[in-house]
Amino acid sequence: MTTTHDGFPATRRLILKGAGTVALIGLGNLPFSLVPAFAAANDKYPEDAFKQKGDADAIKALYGKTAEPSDKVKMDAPEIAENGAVVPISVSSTLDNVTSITILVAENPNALAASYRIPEGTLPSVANRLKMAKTTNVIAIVEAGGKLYSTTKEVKVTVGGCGG
Amino acid sequence: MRSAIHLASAALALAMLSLGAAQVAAAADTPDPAADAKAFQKFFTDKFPKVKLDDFVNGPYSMNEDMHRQWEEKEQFPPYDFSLDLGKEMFAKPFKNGKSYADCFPNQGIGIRQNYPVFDEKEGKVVTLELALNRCREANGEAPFSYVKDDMAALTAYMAFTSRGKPFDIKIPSDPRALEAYENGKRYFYTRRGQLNFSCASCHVQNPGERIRAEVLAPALGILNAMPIYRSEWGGMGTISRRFTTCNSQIRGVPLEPQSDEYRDLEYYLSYVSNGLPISGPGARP
Amino acid sequence: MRKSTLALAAGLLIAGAASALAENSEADFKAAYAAAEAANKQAASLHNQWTTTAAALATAKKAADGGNFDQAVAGSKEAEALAKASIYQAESEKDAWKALEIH
Amino acid sequence: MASTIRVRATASGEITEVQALIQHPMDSGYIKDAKGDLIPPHFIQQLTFEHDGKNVFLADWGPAVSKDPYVKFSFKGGKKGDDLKISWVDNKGASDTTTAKIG
Repeated sequence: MTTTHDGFPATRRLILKGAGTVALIGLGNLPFSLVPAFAAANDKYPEDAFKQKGDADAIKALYGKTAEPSDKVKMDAPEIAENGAVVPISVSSTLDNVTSITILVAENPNALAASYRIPEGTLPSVANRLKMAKTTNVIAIVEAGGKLYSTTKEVKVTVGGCGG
Repeated sequence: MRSAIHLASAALALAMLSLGAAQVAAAADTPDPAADAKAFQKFFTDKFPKVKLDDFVNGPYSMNEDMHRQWEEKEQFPPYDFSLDLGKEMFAKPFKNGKSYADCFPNQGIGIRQNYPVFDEKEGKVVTLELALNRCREANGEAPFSYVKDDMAALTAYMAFTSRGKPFDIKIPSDPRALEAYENGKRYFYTRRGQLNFSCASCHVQNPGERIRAEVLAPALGILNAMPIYRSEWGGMGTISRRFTTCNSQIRGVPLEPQSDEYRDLEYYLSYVSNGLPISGPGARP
Repeated sequence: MRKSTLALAAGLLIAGAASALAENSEADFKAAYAAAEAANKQAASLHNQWTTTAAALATAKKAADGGNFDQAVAGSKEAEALAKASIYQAESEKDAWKALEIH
Repeated sequence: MASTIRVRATASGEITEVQALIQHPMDSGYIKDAKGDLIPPHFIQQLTFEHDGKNVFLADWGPAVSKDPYVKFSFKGGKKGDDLKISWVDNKGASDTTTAKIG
């Protein structure tokens, strides 16, 4: 499941930053056929996973397996959240065949915050804003080729997002 | 901890009550707003040599890099967008009598926010934009809005938006009452109040860029240019009135009524000393 | 932390007043409460009330409603001390504010 | 009433970048109202983006997504002028749908 095109990761990252046409031509050469077809459109809401307390249980409920750390999962999150109610977090990956991206906040009342299905043709990159109850680890999971990869970053929270 | 220190000093001051009134030499200096504004702006540019004058309107975001990045991310699709759209809609919608907000303001109300507050020489008082909006409503048979809630924030958000980039241009006419209002506003700004014994200046002049408990304090210079604001802490929009009243209660003082003379004068002073800095509202704040 | 400093400040202010070890009656509470309210009213006329004064008054009232007049009197005295401190603050700031002004 | 959904979708070459902001309280169920009662959880559970009859993005959200939620992603195959259909449904069964043009 490793990258077969040397230029691929760099190229994709450039695109995400809104770079120019050179990069676009590069992407045009991608072998789309490698990406498995997107599952049914009527995906069920993973209620059970959102009810789990800790991050490990939530990952298990959602995927039924565990993740291994990978430097091919990139997460951008602030060092200190200006306010726990609105913490901007973005996740992207240089892995191929990404089918989902999930973000967990370890010590929130329920760790699972958001999970995104990435169909064929959608880039493995997402940005969102999450609530954090307190200083804790944020875990990003990328599902690629049926395996789970993760990265973790601690975000300091001085004003909790769960207060009044 | 900080509050404890201030409290102790308040108590100490009280203990000295019997020693007689404070003997601050009342220097009979004549008010000079233009010199005040110059000194005020110089104070901040000296204190933060890396921050450009116009950037002070971005409040705490101008002082801290990590926060600046979070702000940039938020500005991509700012949380005040809904309020701004609502304000635009409200502003365009005629009252029951067929008139509209545009009829109450110069230039139909577009691109004029930087001129408020104005000193009304007929009334002999300061008139803020929020006050003018409610007077407009009442003159046209509509009930006034709450000064601290969403409708007023939406309207002022839209009006600020039409003035973005225009420098504050507050005038003090040669009317002794105008000068008095300005001086009263200045006194309010520097007067310690509340159980914490803080003045507006304690936080926003002496400690901008510092964290108090968790928040990074905004500099007083340019603080009103960004109003109204979507505050993450509030989970919503707030007007200048909301900003003033919450500041007062945070220092454990009982807030005054929104648009009371003191607050109007305070807004007059604080806007005047930011003359020349661009309107950046509506803004987003932590 | 806050509570203890508040008590300290209040303690400083009440210093001198005889500490009431004896049991307080409803009449004692009413007198103490009225004194606190009067001081708070004066603070209001100076546009300088403290939120903590109102909170102390409310606590005192609640204690009195529950028949705990010792606590009610103590609460009223704390409220009065806070109100008096806010009055003092307003009066001393009439001139003291100038020290902070940027020139 | 205006839509609860704001969308900006911009095609640049093969890539369409989509940003959406939705007006929704996203109550977590852990916050108390002014009276001290817990506000029951109320949050968007699923958000979908459909282009050319296909889902291009599907979000499963819990109550830890911020109030007035925001999301950004990019997909391939969109062209200027194409429709992008956005829908959400929350835990109380409320929903909203809008269609935006890719710009």
